[in-house]
Formats: sequence, structure tokens, C-alpha cells
Amino acid sequence: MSATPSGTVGWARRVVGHTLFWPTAALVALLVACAVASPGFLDITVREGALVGQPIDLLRNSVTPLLLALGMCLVIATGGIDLSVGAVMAISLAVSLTYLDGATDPTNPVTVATAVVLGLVLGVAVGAFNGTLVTVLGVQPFIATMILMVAGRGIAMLITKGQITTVTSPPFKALGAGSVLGLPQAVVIGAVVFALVALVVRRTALGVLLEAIGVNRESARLSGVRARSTTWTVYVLAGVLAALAGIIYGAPTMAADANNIGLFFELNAIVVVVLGGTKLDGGRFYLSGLVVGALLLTTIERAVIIFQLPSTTTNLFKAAVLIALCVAASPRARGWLASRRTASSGPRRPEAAATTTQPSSSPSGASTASSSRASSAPPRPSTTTREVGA
Amino acid sequence: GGSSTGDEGAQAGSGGDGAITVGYSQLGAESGWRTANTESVKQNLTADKGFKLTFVDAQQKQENQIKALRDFVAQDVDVIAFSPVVETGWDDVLQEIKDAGIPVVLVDRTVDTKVSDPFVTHIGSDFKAEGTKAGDWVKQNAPDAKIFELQGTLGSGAQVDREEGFDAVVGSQVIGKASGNFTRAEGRTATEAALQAYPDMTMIFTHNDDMGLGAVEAIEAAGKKPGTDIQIVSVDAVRDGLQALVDKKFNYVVECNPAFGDQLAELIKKVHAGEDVPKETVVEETTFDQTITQAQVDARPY
Amino acid sequence: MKLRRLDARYLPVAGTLVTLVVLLVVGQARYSTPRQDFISMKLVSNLLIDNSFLLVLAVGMTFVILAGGIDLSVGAVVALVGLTVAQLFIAGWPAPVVVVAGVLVGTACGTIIGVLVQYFDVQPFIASLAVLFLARGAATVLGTRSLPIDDPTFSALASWSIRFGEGRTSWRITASILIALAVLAIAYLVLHHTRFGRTVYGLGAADRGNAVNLMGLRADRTRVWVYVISGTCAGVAGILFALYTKSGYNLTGVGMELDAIAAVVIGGTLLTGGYGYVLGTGAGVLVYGLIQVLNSREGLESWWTRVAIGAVLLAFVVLQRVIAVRRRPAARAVDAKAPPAPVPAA
Amino acid sequence: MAQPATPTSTAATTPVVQMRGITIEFPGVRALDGVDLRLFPGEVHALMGENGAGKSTLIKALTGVYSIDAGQVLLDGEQVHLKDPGAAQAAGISTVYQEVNLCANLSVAENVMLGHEVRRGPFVDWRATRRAAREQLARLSLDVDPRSLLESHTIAVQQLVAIARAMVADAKVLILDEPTSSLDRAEVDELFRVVRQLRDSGVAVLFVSHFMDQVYAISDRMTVLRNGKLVEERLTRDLPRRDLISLMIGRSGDELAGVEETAKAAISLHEPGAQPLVSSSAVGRAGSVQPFDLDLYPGEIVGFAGLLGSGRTEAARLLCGADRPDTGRLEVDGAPARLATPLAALQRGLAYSTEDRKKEGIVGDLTVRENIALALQARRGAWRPIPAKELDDIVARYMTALNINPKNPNALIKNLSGGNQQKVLLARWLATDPRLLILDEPTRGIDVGAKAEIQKLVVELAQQGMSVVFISSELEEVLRLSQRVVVMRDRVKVAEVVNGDDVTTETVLATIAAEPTDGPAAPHTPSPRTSKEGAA
Ligand SMILES: Nc1ncnc2c1ncn2[C@@H]1O[C@H](COP(=O)(O)OP(=O)(O)OP(=O)(O)O)[C@@H](O)[C@H]1O
Ligand SMILES: Nc1ncnc2c1ncn2[C@@H]1O[C@H](COP(=O)(O)OP(=O)(O)OP(=O)(O)O)[C@@H](O)[C@H]1O
Ligand SMILES: [Mg+2]
Ligand SMILES: [Mg+2]
Repeated sequence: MSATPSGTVGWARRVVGHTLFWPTAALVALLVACAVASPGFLDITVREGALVGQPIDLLRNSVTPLLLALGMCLVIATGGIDLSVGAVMAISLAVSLTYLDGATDPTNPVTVATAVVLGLVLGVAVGAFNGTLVTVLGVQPFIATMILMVAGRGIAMLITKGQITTVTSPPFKALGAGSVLGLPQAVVIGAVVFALVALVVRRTALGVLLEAIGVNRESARLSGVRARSTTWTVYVLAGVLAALAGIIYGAPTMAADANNIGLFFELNAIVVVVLGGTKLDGGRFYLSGLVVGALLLTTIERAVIIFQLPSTTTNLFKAAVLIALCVAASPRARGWLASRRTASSGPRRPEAAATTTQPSSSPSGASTASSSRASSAPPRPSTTTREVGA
Repeated sequence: GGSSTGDEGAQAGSGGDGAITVGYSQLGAESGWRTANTESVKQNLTADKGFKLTFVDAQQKQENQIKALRDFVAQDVDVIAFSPVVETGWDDVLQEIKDAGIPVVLVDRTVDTKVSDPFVTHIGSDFKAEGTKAGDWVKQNAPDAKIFELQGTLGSGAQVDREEGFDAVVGSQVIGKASGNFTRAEGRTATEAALQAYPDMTMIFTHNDDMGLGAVEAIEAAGKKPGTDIQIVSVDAVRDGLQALVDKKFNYVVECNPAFGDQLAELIKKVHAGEDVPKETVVEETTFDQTITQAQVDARPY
Repeated sequence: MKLRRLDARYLPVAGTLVTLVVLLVVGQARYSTPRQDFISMKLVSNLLIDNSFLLVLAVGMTFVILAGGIDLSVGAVVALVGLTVAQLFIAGWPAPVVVVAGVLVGTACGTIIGVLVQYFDVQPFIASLAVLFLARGAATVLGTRSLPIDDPTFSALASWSIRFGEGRTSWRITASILIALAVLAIAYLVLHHTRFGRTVYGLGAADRGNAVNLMGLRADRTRVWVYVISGTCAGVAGILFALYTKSGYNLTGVGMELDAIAAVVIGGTLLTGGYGYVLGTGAGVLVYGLIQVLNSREGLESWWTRVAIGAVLLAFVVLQRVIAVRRRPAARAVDAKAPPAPVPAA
Repeated sequence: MAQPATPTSTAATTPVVQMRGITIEFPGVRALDGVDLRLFPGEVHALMGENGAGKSTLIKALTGVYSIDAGQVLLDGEQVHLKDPGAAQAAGISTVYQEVNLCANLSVAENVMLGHEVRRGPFVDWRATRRAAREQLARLSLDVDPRSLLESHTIAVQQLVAIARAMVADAKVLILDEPTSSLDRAEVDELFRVVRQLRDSGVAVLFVSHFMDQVYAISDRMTVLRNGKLVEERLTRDLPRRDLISLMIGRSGDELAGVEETAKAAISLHEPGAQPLVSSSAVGRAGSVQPFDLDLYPGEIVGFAGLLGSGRTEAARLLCGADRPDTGRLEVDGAPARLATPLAALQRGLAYSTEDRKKEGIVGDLTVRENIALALQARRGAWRPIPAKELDDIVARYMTALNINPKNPNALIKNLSGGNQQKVLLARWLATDPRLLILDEPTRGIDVGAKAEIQKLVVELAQQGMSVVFISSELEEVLRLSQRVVVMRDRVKVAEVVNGDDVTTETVLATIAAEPTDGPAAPHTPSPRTSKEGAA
């Protein structure tokens, strides 16, 4: 181990050790498999000034999980979780569409803008409710947000009076179905929002402060971090993003189906966050991973149909991919991998093996966030201090 | 060991003010069709029509429904009506109801049970027949169609029966299936993928209108014409579905009529009075093709 | 002083009991008829019959949550077990073998989670979510139609009961009640009177149970076992559910894991692990069941039911917090009176 | 039997534990490099070394927490592979790890006995188990209710419970990794009494401490580590203090001595009538500290003295927004100030470095660099990130000034040794350039060299005009540094004395011991003596 691994090997190890290696590899493998199973899968053509094709569909369908996961990721970074996002989607869409339904002219852009804003405001309200429970009352996030997960759909049903409200409003519909610069409008909105949030979080110190809160809330507080208000804000942000996701998701069909919109999407969002390399315990988070995670999730669901598998196997397929990825990314599997490569030096313990995925030559050189993560402590003796809002 | 130490003494017609107390267990509120059905039931079993209704939504869970039924027995209602979430698994509770001497009206779907005479009568649509009707239309009008089937939530009664009815007629023409969970959005994504996976498809059979409307989106986005390039056969006939039919985006819609609350009310009155009722009451349901007029659509209550 | 400290520990459970009593009183006041009291043995027996599988699930979940984990798979496992049982009966297997096989399916699911969590360092949430998909997927593959179970032995077990009383007020004890209560009792013994049980609590301590390992206790095995237990409980619950409905169905138990988690939390167990009582879970299940009864008696719209459950959950959680906040200064005060430095033992 | 180990006697017996050529590598750090260690029955063996020298790692290598990259472990002359702490325990090695590693949510009895509980059939006999636990605790003269939750006790009690646990098993080897860092003198005496008993009965004890007095009082033999390498193994009586220090730090120990004399003289008391920086009048909090008055002046070091649990920490927390007082009035720069949060205090230049570095100090999963920047960044607010260049400078400056090891700002702080973590926390606060720095047990678990460095730093800071509050359980240290000493007892400020030649450990202890309040509150004081001078 003292010997410096040669350049290419070291590079390869670093790539394999990267948190996003396995998700990305899975994504690429799936896409290639789809292209083989169904020639033309990767084709993108231009029709009526807009790009069309399966990859574009995938992008568009990834926007909703991406937006949800974006909020979720920040919440998770603070050591929390938000189970209410699926319900929020339903509520915001219900509010927007019910408003449009009652409006005299649902095609009026101002009316549509008002509807959207109303939906978003609802997201803020829900987020504020969650945030208050978590920060002011100190309720455990899982339970705090589970309240609205359960009740939220009921509230959405109250708003729609149990009906599936449908409206016709081309400008609203365009939010999810139109296209800008050849790209679906939803994708553009998603990209802009993602970039904005990523910029705000990573270009300011917000990201690090969130991580500090997530790793050790009390330390952060004593160091002067506004742990409460920051956490609260993050829940609000998650609420808004979920509301936006709901509007974008529901816009193409314009039907406020309170029962089914966003059902189980909170789980999808969490899966996306995890696929993206962020741990559920809080602390370190990786926004770029969300894009890969969202695309992967969408592709998995699509691949089942492309491979012409019966729908009954969708869940099995999902489970298989998820388990395979988790196992592949685990320190133990990395240990196996590394021990096969460096069979001569033969480190016996997984901890040590995980070490070898790091270039041991330059301890300070490998300073990217992900590599310092990869080099984090051996699994067993880890001494994470975890403060949970309890 | 049996459990039929009966308390036959349970009687009917107890309500002091003469109102018939009805315990109604709805299976859920999972679709527009279902909520329309609920609405209809509630509008027809009102106090001024002589009913005292306890309505419980099972949220598509059998255990909730069993609980509700047990509770109806505990409340000692006059008549129990319910639309079962699934066909099987009702033996015990039906036996209990029978022991308590409360008449049962089955709504919508039927049950598969060992209890003898488990219910007095059944009223509802026949999902399987709906599938068959759709299949018959396809057989006559598009015998060469290559069909992609958009399934409802896997395991739901409507999905299982409609698929069975349809496949019995034209199953050989079905080239692929995928579930859209009865929702528009998932109907759309499933169709998007299907258009790629089954390029030679010429028809979609969808288990409800909502998914069909999602399919329309996907087909249009792919630059094809729904109703022409790819025909759509659907079940339900909610207003949006019929509108699509008028707009020539759907080709055929089998009605699944949820508004049979009035029929139900009549039945319950008769059952309570101890009159003879037929074992089966089939809800009147029609089918629509593209000859439908806008006026018909506008008159549609749901 | 001892008493006060003990009290503080039991406060959340006491809160659950208070909630239970309040619900009962409300029910008694609103829904009693001259013919029949709301509070009756019949109510209790119905509550237990209707929630026996939930109780067993919640007991298993208590182990997992105490150890600082979570198991989202249990609802799907119930469905898988139900279908497995139904299919095996159709295949003509004898009842005892089928029942054992059904429980073992649950055990296997739990083992997968445990191995993923302990040996592959997968977070419990994700590991159990993967198994949720796995179990649900396997159930769907086994059949999308609900399959009836009409094996005579199984049916006999399902309808076996001891009846008490006559007519309207009669109530019964069924096999599922006995099984559920037995599971609860065993869980209590294991958690509170064995080294294993205390290790489970230790795993839920801060530091992700690292201390347990350093104390030389079997942290790794215990963690796997906790999921095996939860899976096995899900297997038993699957059998109970099959007894309850005498059928197997792939959409059974959607969201049941959340019911179980909610019941555990209402029962006073902290989701972060380490604190709680399995008997509290029993009370939590009763509260949860009672809420549903009250809702249905009230004849609320389905969406109101959800809002109501949310509201009760909220009220409970807030109550729990208020108690906890009040408790903390008290604990310090108690300690203040204790000599901080050692006093020579007499 | 009670003979200290001599070269001849040990040569005759075989060592119970022999570690040979132990090497352990962490990402980027070789924590141990071919280290040998021998433990003989019936000796107390001190493991010495600076912070980060590898002492705790060596212990964890022995007890199977870490697996070994190279080297062998021999027990009674036979090579063994201890795969986890359970195996080590089974092999007769009992360990108290450096950070208290017990289950706070379990009862004291469970923490002491779990793994050795009395059983009846498969079930635990709680009554007997509790009785046994009480007996074990009594050996350390600890009288706590075995049913009470561990977390309801102070760190000191928890540490004693951990020690009691280690002594339950009839171990051949007892390992104590800084067991005394939270204990007061009396408790240390109790501990040593028991350790000597064990040694005399043939147990091999491995003892780690940064308190030189304790090491010399108890140990028979020493192994010195430096930078993960073995420096020397020697009999304690053959190794004078000064030599030991030079062995540990790798250079002459003389330079350390300087601070001790100069500190007190270097700073003078504040001018009479000067404006206090922070002034508390009757600030208190129900259930934690009785109202107290205190003025803190720039350029002055105020020490807090008192026994464990006397309320020093709680008083300090009220001065800096960590806890909210519910009575009294706090003034900063002569103006009333409501310090609702630590941030409010920080913005006024008041910084508080906590005593519980694991729970309230470090942010484990973040890097050293991020940990240093945390408070500064928090004060600037999330929207004004510190420019990378500026941060680099700050980090580099403090890492050098405080000699933080390893010299990698991107190492995760949780992977640093305890002492180095403490230094990072100090750097965090110094980076905010505070006007008042409250240091709560800043030298706990810190090696002699670093301790001297920190003391030197404190003096320098005060000379530059900073106001410093210095809280330490080491009375000598407090007296050496501070110009005024606040004495606390039972959560009451009982005295405030101006430090001078007439103020000694004895006089302060006397003040603490004076007129004990009634009831059980009478703290156990070391060698109670009559007070020569009452509380001022
Ligand atoms: N889990 C880990 N991962 C990476 N590095 C580690 C880990 N544990 C310890 N180290 C490193 O190993 C070295 C030795 O640490 P160790 O804790 O053994 O020191 P120590 O001698 O006990 O110091 P102290 O007196 O401060 O307790 C340090 O440089 C530390 O940073
Ligand atoms: N978390 C807690 N729970 C209960 N009591 C506590 C807690 N923290 C402190 N106390 C009590 O408050 C009293 C004052 O503690 P404080 O920490 O202020 O004392 P201290 O003089 O700083 O001692 P130490 O050196 O132990 O920090 C102690 O008697 C202790 O028992
Ligand atoms: Mg150490
Ligand atoms: Mg203190």
C-alpha cells in the first residue's frame, strides 16, 4: 500500500470509488440495453420546432422526481425527512386547478399565474407547518411530516370535494407540456430551478451550514448557526418545490386527482436522493447526484415496458436494481473489488480495502467532497454524532 | 369447530322514527367513477327519503371494510350494503352478519364465499361484461388491430375483470400490456414507452378513461393522431372521456354507470320490508361510439 | 425520588393510556345506545380481532425502531405471505406446512433487510424499501387476482373461537387474538428480560449503537436479528391477515407499514431508537384502532377520516413533546438533589 | 505479592499480552507503524504519547475494534486473532475506551452488568443483577441508584460506571484509556486504590493519561509512542519526568517549563473603575445556577474553580447565550444585552468553547477546515461565504499555530485524536477573533505539550486585550493562569478571590469545603481541612 499506484490504476480506482459511479453505470447500462432492445430508443428528432424522442421523454419525466428530491435532499441534509411531498403535490394541484375551475377565464395568463402562485403558496404553508412542528415543537421529522402525508390527501379531497377537477387552460397546460427552445417547458423549468437552488446552496455557505446542522445540530447551534430558522426554511423550500412538482406533473393532464397524484412519490424522491449518494442520516449531500438518480429511476420504470416485460414485474425489477446498486456501492463490495485487483497486497479487512480505492500518495490532494467521503472512516468504528430533532 | 351459535333473535325494523338505518361501506375513492358513485349513493339514501345512512370509505383496504362491517353489526343497523374491495375473504364477517340477522345488499362487485345465502341481492356493473363489450366492438370493427392494453392498478377488480373479459374475445390481438394505475399521468408515460416498444401498435385498449386521456397526450406528442393512427377503446364514459369521443380521439367507450343510487335505494327499501327481490340487478349501461353528440356529453352529470 | 424518575420514563406510555381513555369516554358518550354501551367486551374483542395483524406488525416494528432502524417492507410482506399461503393451499400442501412456510417467507424478507443493513451498510430505510418492492413485486407475480383460501384446517382455525355471553353483548376470543397477545407477551419478555433485548435498546443509543459493540455485546448479530424478528412478525401477521380474510391478494397491506409505525410512535416509542416499551405499542395499536372505529361511527367522509387521523396523530405528538419538555428540567432537578460526587458506601 | 515490577521479575514471567510490529493505516494516515507492547501480570503499564501518537488506536487494535494491517497479538504467549471487542472481552481483556462508550439510554445497572448479568434460565434476574451492579459500584465508592438511566448522570459518574463495568469481568488485563479526564481528585484516589488492588492480585493494567502526576503515582512501567512509532519502553522509576516529556515530544522538554512560572506574572489585574466587557448581575436559571454577579474585563483571565457538577459550566453557558437565564441582568459594554442565542453572543464577540466536545463541539462528518470555519461563517451569515483564499489562510494559520495533526485540513474531524479535535475547536473560536473567550475544560485530554501551548496562547490572548474565562478541573492550572478566581459550590457562586501568592490549591479547596450546606449536598472533598480563610 505504500507503493504509489500507477497513474491509470489510481485514476480508475478513483472513478470506481466515486459515489456516482454505480448509479451512472447502471443508467448507462440501462439506456444501452433499451437501445438494443428497441432500436431507435436513443433517437431524438425535431418535430414542429421541438425535440422529441425517448430521451426527451425521460428528461421530462425526471423533472418531477428531481424537484421533489431537491427539496428532500436539503431536508435530509439537516438530518430530517419529508414524507409529505407526495401529498403536497396533490394539494397544490388541487388548489391551482380548483381556482382555475372557478375563474371566469381560465385561459387568461394572469389567472393562470395566480393559480400557480396559489399552489406554491400552499406549498409554503405546508412546509411552514412541517418546519414548525420539527423546529419549534421538536417533533421527529418522520412523524411530523407523516401527519400531512396521511391528512394531506384528505385536505386535497376537501378542496376538490372528492371530485377529479378538470379544467381546460392552454397556458397552464403549457407548463408541463409546452416547449421552449425545443426543449419541453417542464425540463427548462426543472433545470432552471435546480440550477438556482444548487447555486444558492453551493455558492453561498448555506450548504455547509446545512451539513453542520445535519451532522451535529447542537454543535452547530453553539457555533452560532441559526439551526432552527435554517431548518425551518429548508422545510418550506421542500414544500414549495413539491408544490411546483405537483403543478408541473399535473399540468399536461390538468386533472386534480387528489387520490392518486403523487402517491408514493415521497418514496421515489428518497430513493433518488440515496441513489445520488446522499446518506439518509443527514450531513453531506450531493446535488449533482440527484440528476443521475432521477434519470435512473425514470429509466428503470420505462425499461420494463421497453423490454416488454409484464407489468407485474415492474416492482421486482426496481427492487433488483436498487439492491444491486446498494450492494455494489457498499464498502464491503468495494473491498471485494479492490482486494481482487490488489490481490498481492491482500488487505484482509474491508476497512483497509476501502482505503485502497484512494490514492494513498496524496492525502491532501484528493480534496473533492466525494473523495473525502470515500475516505471516511471504516464502517464499524465510525463515530458519527447524530443529533436528531427529538 | 363452527361458530354459528346463532342469535336469531336479531330483528329488522328497529329504528324508532321509522327511518331505515343503512350501513354502507364504499370500497374507496380511487377514481372519478367511484366518487360519482359515492355521490349518487349519498344523494339517494338521505333522511328525507327515509334513510339513516352510515357511510364508511374503506380506502381500498379489505381490512378496513371488514372492520366497518363488524362495526355495523355492533351498531345493529337494519341493512348493510357494501361494494367489496376483493371477491374473497368475506366468509367470517358475512357469517357474523348472517348470525346477527342483518340483510346484505352487495353493490358493484360480487363475492366468492362459502357462506350459504350470504347476501339478499346484488346490484352493480359487470366489469367483465364491460371488457367483453369492448372486445366485441374490436372484433367487429378492427379485426386486424394490434392492441396495446393499458391496465389499471394491478390486482384491482376493474383491471382483473376488464382484462379477462376483453382478452377472452380478442386476446390474441393484444401485443403488449402495461399498467397505468388508472391515472392520466401514468397512462401517458406508459403509452410513451409503449409507442417505442411496440411500434406496430394500432390500437389501445385502456381500462379507464383517465389513462386513455393520458394516452391521447402521449400519442399527440409523438406526432400521431389518436383515434386515427392509433385507435382508443376505453371503459367508464366519464364526461372527459365522452368529450374525447366527440373530438374523435377515442373510438369507442363502454359505459360503466356509477349513478345507480336510486336503484339501490329502491332495493334497500324492498329488502328491509322483506319483499322478494331478484338475486341480480344489473345497472343499465350502454356503449358509445363516435356518433355521440356534444349535447349528450354536456348532459353527462359526472 | 426513585418513583419520580420511573414516572418520567413511563410518561409517554401514560400519555397513550390517557389518549385511550379519552377516546373511550368520547365513544361512550356519543355512541352508546340504550340497547348497548359503547364500552363493552364486544368492543375490546372486536378491536383485538380487527387489529391482531397490526399488533403483531407493530411489535416487530418496535424491535426495529428501538434498535434505531425502520422497516418499510412489512405491509408488502403481509401481501406476499397471503398469496404464498393461498398458492400453496391451491397446490395442495397440508395446512401446518403452509403456515410455517408462510411465516418463513416473512423471515426471509427480514433476513435480506438485516444482511443488507448490517453487512452491506445499506441504510435501513432504503434496504427495507427495496424489500418492499421485492415483496410487492413477488406478490404481484404470484397473482393479481385475490385467491380464496378454503383449506378446511385453516378455515377451522380461522373460525375457532371461545364465545362469552349471549346475543347482542356476546363477544369472543379467536385464535388470532391469542396469537397476537402471545407475540406481544414474548416480545415483552425478550425485550425486557434477556440480554438480547437490552442489546436491542443499546443499538438505539446515540452513535448508532457503536457503544454496544465496544461493550463487547453482539451488535452485528443483534442488528440482523432485529430485522429477522420484524420479518417473522410480518410473516405471522400475514398468516393472521389470511385468517382474517381467508384469501390472498397482492394489493393487501398497502401503507400498512405506516399504520404500524404510527401505532408504535403513538405507543410512546421514539423513532430515533433506544426509548420505548413494547407494551406501549399494544396501547398504541388500540388507540389507532379506536380512532378508526370512532371515525366510522361518526360516518365521516373518507377524506375526513384521513384528516382526523392526521389530527389525532398531531395532537398526540404535540402532547408527547409537551410532556417531554416538562420532563427535562425535572430530571435535572432530580439529579441536583443526588450527591454529585461519590459518598462512601455504607 | 505486592511487588512493583522489576526487570528481573518480569523477565522471568511471560507477558500476558504481547503485541509485535503492529501497523494500522487509515486513509492518508499511518496511525501505528510497527509498534510493540508488552504487558506483564501484576503491573500497571502507562502508555504515553502526545495527542495523536496512536495510544487509543493501539488499544483498539488490541481489543479487536480495528483489524490489524500487520503485526501479531499474543496472549499468554499464543498468537490470537481477536475479531471484535466481544472476543477480547472473552479472552480476559476489559477495556474502558477514551470517550465514554456506554448506552446512555440504559440503566446504570445494565451498563455495568450487560454481558455478565445474572441469569435464571434464559432470562435476566434483575434483582440479583442490580445487586451485583451495586456491589461493583461500591468498589469505586459510587453510590447511585442502579435503576436510574445512565444519561441522568454527569460525565464523571458515567466514566466511573464505565470503569466499574470493566472491572466486572475477572479480567487478566484491564485497559484504561484516559479514565481520569473527568474525575476529581477524590475519585481518582478511589480509582487508584482499586487499580492497585487489582494489580496486586496479578492483573495487568494498561493506563493512559496526560496527567503526569497520576502516571507517576500509579505506573510501574511505561511505553512511549511518538507519531505512531514506538520510542521506548522503560521502568517508570528509571524515567524522570523531563526525559519522559522529551521522549514524547521528540525535543527537549525545557521549553515547556517556562509558561508555568511566567503566566501569572505576565498579566495584571484590571484597572479599578474600568468598564467591564460583560457584567452579570444576579443572572441565574432555575434548576441550574443560583443568581450570581460577575464582571469580566478585557485583558484579564478569570478562572472558575469548583468540584465536578458545581455549576461552572452552567454559569458559563448563561454568559454566552447557550442557555437563556431566567433571572437577572446581563450587560455587554455597559448596555443591557439579551443573549437569546449563541449567535447573538457571537455577534457581540462572546465565544464559548464547550466542555463536551463530542456532543456539542465537533461536527464529526465535516472536515477540519469546515470545522474551523464554522463559527466565523455562522457569524457572517449563510449569504456571505468566506472567500476560499482567506479561509485557506485562516486554516493554515491556526493549524500551524496550534500544531493540529494530521496536517490535512480536509481530514474529517471525527478521525482526529481527541486532543487534536480540541485544538480544532479552539481554532474555530479564535478564528472569530472574540473579545471574550470562555474556555470550558479546554485542556481535557490534551497532552503536556499541547497543554502548555494552549496555556501560553491564553496568556498571549489576554495580553492582547482579550477577556478570557478559564474553566478547568485542574485547580493548579486555573490558579496558574487566572488573575481572579470564581469559586463555585453546589451551583452557587461562593467566592471570588483575587489571585495572589496567598491563594493556593489548599486555600481554594478550603473555600469549597467550607460550611457545607445541609443534607447530602456535602460534596466529597479530598482530605477535608479546616478553612484557614473563609469565603471572601
Ligand atoms: N477512524 C480513523 N480514521 C482515520 N484516522 C484515524 C482514525 N482514528 C484515529 N485516526 C488517526 O490516528 C492517529 C492516532 O490517533 P489516536 O486516537 O490513537 O491518538 P491518541 O494517542 O489516542 O491521542 P489522544 O491523546 O489525543 O487521545 C491520529 O492521527 C488520528 O487522526
Ligand atoms: N444533562 C444533565 N442532566 C441532568 N443533570 C445535569 C445535566 N447537566 C448537568 N447537570 C447537573 O447540573 C449540575 C451542574 O453541572 P455543570 O456541568 O454546570 O457543573 P460543572 O461544575 O461544570 O461540572 P463539570 O466539570 O462536570 O462540567 C451538576 O450537578 C449536574 O448534575
Ligand atoms: Mg486517545
Ligand atoms: Mg463543566
